[in-house]
Amino acid sequence: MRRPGWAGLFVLFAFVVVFAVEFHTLLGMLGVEVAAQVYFPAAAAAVIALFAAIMLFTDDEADEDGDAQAATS
Amino acid sequence: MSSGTESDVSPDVWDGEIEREIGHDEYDPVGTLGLIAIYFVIIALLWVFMYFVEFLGRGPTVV
Amino acid sequence: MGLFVDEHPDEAFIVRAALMSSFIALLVGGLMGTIQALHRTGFVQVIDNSTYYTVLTLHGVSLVILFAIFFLVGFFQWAITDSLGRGAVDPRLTKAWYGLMTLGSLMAGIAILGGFTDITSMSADVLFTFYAPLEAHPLFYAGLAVFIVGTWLAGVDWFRSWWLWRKANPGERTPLRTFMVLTTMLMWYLATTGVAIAVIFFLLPWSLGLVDSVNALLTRTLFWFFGHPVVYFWLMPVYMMWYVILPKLAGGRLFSDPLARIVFVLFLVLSVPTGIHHQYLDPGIAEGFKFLAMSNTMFLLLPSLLTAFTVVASIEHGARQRGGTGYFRWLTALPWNKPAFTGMALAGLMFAAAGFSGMVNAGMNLNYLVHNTMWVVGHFHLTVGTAVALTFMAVTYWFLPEITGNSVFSERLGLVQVVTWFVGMVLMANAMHRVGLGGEPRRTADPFYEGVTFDTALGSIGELHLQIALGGLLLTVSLLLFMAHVFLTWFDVASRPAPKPETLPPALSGPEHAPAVLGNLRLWTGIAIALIVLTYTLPIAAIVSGNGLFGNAGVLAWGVETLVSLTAGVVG
Amino acid sequence: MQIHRYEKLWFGVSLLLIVGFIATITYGAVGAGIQMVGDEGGTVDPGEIGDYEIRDGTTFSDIQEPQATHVEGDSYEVAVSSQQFIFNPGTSEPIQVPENSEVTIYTSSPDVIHGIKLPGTNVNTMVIPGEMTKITVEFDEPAEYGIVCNEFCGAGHETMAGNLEVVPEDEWEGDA
Repeated sequence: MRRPGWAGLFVLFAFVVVFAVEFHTLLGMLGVEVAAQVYFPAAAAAVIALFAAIMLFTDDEADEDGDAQAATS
Repeated sequence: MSSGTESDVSPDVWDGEIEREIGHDEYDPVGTLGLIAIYFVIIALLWVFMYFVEFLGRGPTVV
Repeated sequence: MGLFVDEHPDEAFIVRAALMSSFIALLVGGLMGTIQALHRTGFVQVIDNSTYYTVLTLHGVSLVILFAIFFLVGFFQWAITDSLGRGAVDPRLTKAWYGLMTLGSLMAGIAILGGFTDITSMSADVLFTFYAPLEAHPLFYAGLAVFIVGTWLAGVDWFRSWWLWRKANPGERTPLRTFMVLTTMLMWYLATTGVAIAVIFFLLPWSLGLVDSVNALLTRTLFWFFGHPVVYFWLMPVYMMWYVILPKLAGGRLFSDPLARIVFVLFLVLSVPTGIHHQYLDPGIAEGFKFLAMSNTMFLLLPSLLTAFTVVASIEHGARQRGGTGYFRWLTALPWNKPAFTGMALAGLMFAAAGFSGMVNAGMNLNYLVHNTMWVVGHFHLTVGTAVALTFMAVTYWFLPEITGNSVFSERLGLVQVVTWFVGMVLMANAMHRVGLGGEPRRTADPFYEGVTFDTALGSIGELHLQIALGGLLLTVSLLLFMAHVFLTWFDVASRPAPKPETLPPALSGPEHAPAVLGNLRLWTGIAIALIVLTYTLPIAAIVSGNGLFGNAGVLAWGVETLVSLTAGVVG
Repeated sequence: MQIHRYEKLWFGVSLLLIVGFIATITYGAVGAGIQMVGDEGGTVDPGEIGDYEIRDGTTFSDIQEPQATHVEGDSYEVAVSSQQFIFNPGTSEPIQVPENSEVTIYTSSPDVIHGIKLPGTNVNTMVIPGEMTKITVEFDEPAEYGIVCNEFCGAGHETMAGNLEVVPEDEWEGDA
């Protein structure tokens, strides 16, 4: 798999952070109450793990649209 | 850079960023239709939740 | 064709001046927001509770009146000049309206700032809505009036350009951008009559001591006559950016020009007769009038829902021209590295969410649940605070080179800025909606009361307050990044001239497909006026016949009352 | 005019959505019986709220007591002056109503615009000088509610709050 350009990764990161925070609410709505002191550290670890995986398991090439190059202009 | 009414455009308009030009008749916005359908389902469900659970489900209410 | 700044240097000067005023207001108003986010959540309280309301007034007026309107008049000046390909008819008029708007801002601003100091008794701690009988210094009302007259003259200026263009180009369709400016300004003329009457005939004479009292419900109703359509005054330029600039950035073309015109006509016709939906819980207005306002409001969803489709379809067109494929995979083919594109796309996404809370606000009896709670504050931080503000900031990255001749300092920094705004606002606005459902009131310095608890369905109030404060801090970081970025670009710190001028591609379905009646501005304005008369005559007649034009102590009340009840009799 | 068929479809769905919203609200008004605050309360001189006639022989100040006044059956009424920066009654001692009652609340303001919200409930209304707000609320279960002013009314607004108690029938000391 090709890794998205840095811009793509950054926007993805924003969505992941937002989703991680709001997922706590969603769990609550589904009746799963997790204490904030437990949930947020766990969520942070999961986000870090996700991005570590993306960096490790994707090719070090910008995607075909050349986002990474274009962004440096 | 005024917007004309001609329907052909030079691809230079997009600074060489596009691969091919697509005209009106050869384009069906299927992705848009999909996204907007998801949006419709979300707001319809949220509306029902807000009105019948959050609002009518709590009391006291003005009668 | 060259850059706008080379083609039309005089107009570019006014555009820059308007944007400069706008950004100063953004900085001031934004920093006030930081103070509030930390104060009302109880984390950092550097001001007194009583000063909070001065801060809140400055926040509201700076952002929604000064930031938004200065930006949009600058943008409209560009849109008119560029799409008609001709400069202002009389540059003196252009300078005059900008001068009046600035003068009005300074007058109102000084009155508000007076609230911070004891040196003067002058103050205007009345918030953005200035509901009488809360009283501001006369300078505040006078400043608002001068500012609004300035915007009226701006509209005259643009109409004159159009009239001359039409003489030179008989039979041609009005360019889309000009059409959008003209419909927006017509809507604005209708909307501002309400606030102009409230300020000039009632509030100003009352604050000067010429009359003893005001009819509080009347001035409040006149405020909302203006107060709802004003949100479309902020939003319509945003729609213009989404329709004409965003598709280009995405690598595509506007899907349908006629549909864009229909949307703007719908806004012209429906924007004003909806204001009573801010007064669903007001005594003195009968339920039937509220229901009518709700129906108008609900149908006003139509142009926004249509816009959602057209704009997303235009973006998808761009993604596919860039080589995107699949049902949703084309989303990854979009130019996410451009802050102008990403900012506008995220703003649009947030507006979709705001659409939902707006639908709830519009639901007449549902208003009992959310009226005047933090829910409403969450809602308008998604609309004006993101759909409008983030789009304006994003478009600045595209727009500054055109009007200054300098390249944007760093696209990368720009991307960080718009994304930070997005994350900060998701956290803050979402938490605001949720504490609002728990019943926490808006517009208060300190929502902690003895013997009153707010139960949120999910998550504790403390956790949500933390989200509000954190979101507010992220927004502050984003704001400062933006200001720094504008400064660095404006003064060309990187010493790079602008890239070649931008060309906006025409729509896939061009204006030649639009029925001619769409261009009949007289007809649509006439229909808009008829709807306003239908919606507002009876409620206003009832309010005036109840308490007189000036409240109980008004000397003229009796005579006018008779007159109005006669009129009401004839109309009814 | 060229309009893509997907767009026509979305136009239809949008109209359906709008009609659905209006239908829901209408159901709330007619089916669930939720009334809007209206003009039933009429107008009042802000300087003389106490003299407002609730009905022949009963004025606003006659029923401006912490304990709701019994009218007939399960209907009660209470008058509240919403003023800078208290609810009278409500702030210094809680308003009391019995459970399973329908309470008509009369309120107006002698000074500026205020708002009343009972957090956690759907009781929420504006109070405007010159107008008499009249709303009827059903209180079924015994409970304690807060009352907060939810419209900015001047420096001190954040202190404007009170309480309302729904008292169990066997502890109710007023008329029944």
